[in-house]
Amino acid sequence: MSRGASSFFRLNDHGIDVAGLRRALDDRHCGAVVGFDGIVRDHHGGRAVSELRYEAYAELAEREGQVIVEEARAKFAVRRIVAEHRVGLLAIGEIAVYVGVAAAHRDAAFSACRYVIDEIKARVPIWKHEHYADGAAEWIHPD
Amino acid sequence: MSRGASSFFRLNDHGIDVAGLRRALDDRHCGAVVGFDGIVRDHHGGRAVSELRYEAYAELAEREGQVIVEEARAKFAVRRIVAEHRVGLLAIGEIAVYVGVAAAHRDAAFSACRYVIDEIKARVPIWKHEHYADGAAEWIHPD
Amino acid sequence: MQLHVRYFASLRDLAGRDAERIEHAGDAVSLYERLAHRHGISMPRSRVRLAVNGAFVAWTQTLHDGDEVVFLPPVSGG
Amino acid sequence: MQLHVRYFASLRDLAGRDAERIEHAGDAVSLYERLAHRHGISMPRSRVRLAVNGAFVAWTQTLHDGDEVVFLPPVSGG
Repeated sequence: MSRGASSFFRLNDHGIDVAGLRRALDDRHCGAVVGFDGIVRDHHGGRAVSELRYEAYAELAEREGQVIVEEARAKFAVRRIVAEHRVGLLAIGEIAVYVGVAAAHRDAAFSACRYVIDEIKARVPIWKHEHYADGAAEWIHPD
Repeated sequence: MSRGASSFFRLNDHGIDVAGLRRALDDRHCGAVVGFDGIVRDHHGGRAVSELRYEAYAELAEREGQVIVEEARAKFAVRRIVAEHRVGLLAIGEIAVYVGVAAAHRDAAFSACRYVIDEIKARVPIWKHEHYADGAAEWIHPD
Repeated sequence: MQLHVRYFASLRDLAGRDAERIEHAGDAVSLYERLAHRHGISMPRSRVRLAVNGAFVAWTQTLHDGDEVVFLPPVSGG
Repeated sequence: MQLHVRYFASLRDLAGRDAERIEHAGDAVSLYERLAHRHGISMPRSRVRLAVNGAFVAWTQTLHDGDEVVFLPPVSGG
């Protein structure tokens, strides 16, 4: 298996298996794994949220996500990065995104995990459609 | 249950159940969970490591670990922190320490997780006895 | 030239469709202005990114017959 | 006064025991020097932290009869 094959970003339309992704990070040379779970909260901007829908421009999202993962591997001394982002309808408490990083040392693992989630949020063409408890719904397009 | 009861540091002499600890972080108000796994590596300082033993001054370790968790809860906008550290004999690849933090937002979750693991490593009376592939063994007492 | 335009998120809701084929002779800027006017899209172009054939490109990118053109409103994944 | 001294990690290996009871009239500094000499502990006191009755304390802490005294070499958890 090539070095790159152990790191990836991909979309997920059925449910993120954090335990399975975590196993993909196992590596005898790694002393540190940092994982980030982004979870659907029950509120946003003071409004009660009932559920979310994520929509992606899939081809570009997976391409851009993979670019971000490769950037992080170039910038930080890490061995493996796995990242998945949900699309479709999500309930409160469901995992919307997972980023896991394995590295020899924790400093690089923390930095790379933070980099990947920050860049995903800033650059990957995925949009959140929030459904509120009062029946309204809104696309989130941050300024 | 008091607010404090959902956050803890404790020693573990049998095996860290990351999935179970992760479930203890579930909280409808939290959008971010950051987890750190410290794992027994197969090498240290250029030497091949075969296994490790962690020894703790248990009473003080648990007290100091709890102090660190409470410091992090005071410094950062987080809701729950769970941390466990193994004692006893560990094989390569076993989890030596887990720190999980749940927060409304990722910035606080990353900062608190990093704070807790850094302070555990600096302050909690736990010592690593490294066993090397060549049969030697050494207590690690960092400068 | 004929272009294949795809819409996502709020722009899809406003356009009332996922995609459309359109004959267009100008550049991407004039295409956005034309389609924004047609579909009542008020989002200023400064907030929109352009993708052509599945890659981010600058608004100065020359369009070609058969291109897939996507106007991307600000993203909100994570 | 009688003190209960406990040892951990390399200090335990050098002392050849987990703990011992000792009669001592002085302070924690003189106790460490005395026990380091007895057990061949070469670690300078500047690298050692002191705990009394399960809490970190300064080396100037006054000891009392029955205290549990622990000399903590640099820690290496995590």
